[in-house]
Amino acid sequence: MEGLTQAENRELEQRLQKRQVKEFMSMFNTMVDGCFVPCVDDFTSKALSGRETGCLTRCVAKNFAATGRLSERFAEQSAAMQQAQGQGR
Amino acid sequence: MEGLTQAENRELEQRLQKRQVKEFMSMFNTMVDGCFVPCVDDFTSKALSGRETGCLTRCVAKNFAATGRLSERFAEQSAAMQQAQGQGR
Amino acid sequence: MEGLTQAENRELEQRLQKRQVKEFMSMFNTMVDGCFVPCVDDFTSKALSGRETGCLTRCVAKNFAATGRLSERFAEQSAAMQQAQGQGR
Amino acid sequence: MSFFGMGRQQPTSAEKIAAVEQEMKLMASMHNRMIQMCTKKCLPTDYREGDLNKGESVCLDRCAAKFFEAHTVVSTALEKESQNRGGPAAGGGFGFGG
Amino acid sequence: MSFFGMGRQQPTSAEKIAAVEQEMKLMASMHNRMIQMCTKKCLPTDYREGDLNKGESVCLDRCAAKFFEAHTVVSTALEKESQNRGGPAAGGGFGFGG
Amino acid sequence: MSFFGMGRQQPTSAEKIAAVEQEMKLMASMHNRMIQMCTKKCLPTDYREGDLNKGESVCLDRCAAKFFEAHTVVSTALEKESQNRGGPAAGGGFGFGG
Repeated sequence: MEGLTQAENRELEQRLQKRQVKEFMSMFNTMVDGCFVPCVDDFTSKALSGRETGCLTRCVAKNFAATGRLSERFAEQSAAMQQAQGQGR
Repeated sequence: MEGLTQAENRELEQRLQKRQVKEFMSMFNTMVDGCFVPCVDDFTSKALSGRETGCLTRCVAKNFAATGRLSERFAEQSAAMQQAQGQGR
Repeated sequence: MEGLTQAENRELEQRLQKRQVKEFMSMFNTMVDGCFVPCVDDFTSKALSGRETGCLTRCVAKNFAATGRLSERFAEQSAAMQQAQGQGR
Repeated sequence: MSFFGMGRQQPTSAEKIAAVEQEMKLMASMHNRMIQMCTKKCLPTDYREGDLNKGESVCLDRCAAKFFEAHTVVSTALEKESQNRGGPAAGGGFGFGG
Repeated sequence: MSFFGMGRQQPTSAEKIAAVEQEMKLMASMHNRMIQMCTKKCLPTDYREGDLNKGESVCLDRCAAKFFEAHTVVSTALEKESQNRGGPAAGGGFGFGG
Repeated sequence: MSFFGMGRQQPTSAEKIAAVEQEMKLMASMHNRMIQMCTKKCLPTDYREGDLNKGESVCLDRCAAKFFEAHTVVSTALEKESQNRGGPAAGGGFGFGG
């Protein structure tokens, strides 16, 4: 990380940890909202139906897998992008 | 609040106040956007029509009531959740 | 800016600059997302088609023009609003 | 500038800066939301041309005016509701439509 | 309060305040998202009347209960997925559904 | 790292950390938005199965590639517009597609 001192790196690391907690909570919230919308639609009862619970569970599983796959692609693409920028300069 | 000193509590209270202003502004903005979308659709004039103004007013009234009702449910549910967690431990 | 000292104005200016960078990035991101959704829909290939690229380019041009026009209206309206508030008091 | 409560006698530098900054955030948010709302209302999503045509331009102008007016209507309505039922805003105005 | 890692022995004031504040942000976000979700699910958008009618009120109550329950279901499902495939959450709970 | 303006000679620690942090926020935002966009484009919302099938996986891969490419196209287009009409970005690049 281009010429940061040790103290600066430590400070940075702490912020990164905070960022990760935040990212993680945001991922969790996105998952709840993104699965609640398509899966929960029946308000004749106040408890989730078996169908709704199943839909939520499958929705989480599929979105979790999709997030993992997209994260891999993201890592590859941004590595390629940085390399291309390095050559461009 | 589990073992905070008085000074810590004061600092916390100040942040809470800032948070409340923020929450309130965010609620106001959500209300404007959420009512503008369904109520304002006629761009043959630059002034709101009577129908649009009426729709906005009823939209605010209904969403205000809904927010109040949901906040009560939220308070009940989170109290129940905390109690359940307390027993689980 | 009602009675700020020079030092306060300097501090404020620095924050404004940070805000502008943030605003600008947010505008860029909104543009990407807002144009990606309507323009990119064909996932039979991993490269953008000519049609998609053209759509993205026109989408940016039109939204850029719209943003400029709306910003002018915004400046006029908020000036009028402040004047009206000044008279109201 | 009224409602970010500078109730005490002598606001500190940090408080004054925070108040001005808050006001600017407010305007920036309104600006961004107006752009989001009005481009959605006025621009068709097929993007066959890159230029704003006459109809779209007029629509944007009217939408901007209506968005401001809607703030006033919502502010007034919210104040009325708060007074009736004693909601979070019972104390005062909303900075718009005053 | 468990997972905002006060792993070390003596948290500083700043850390304690940050932890409480974080907990509150979490609840505020959940509150706001519940309102957004459930008003969308339960209120028709024609706004012919300004009062909540019976059907809408009951729908809101049930939606609130289901939103909480959905947090638990999602939390459990996400934990299971993380353990299976070693995702970001492999280490522990999600603060819900514990 | 170019455009977060370290114009002055010796950036302080706080400035250096802020610049790195800013770069990370940027990447995190792009990551999150890509996930949001591409899951919406590629996953049907009936959730009859919990596994990604072949078609969905391929769609996600292609969507990710197109999302990156779209950043470059938008960046180039925005730069062109800014130069033509003298917008906010008249001065320089957008950190993408350079």
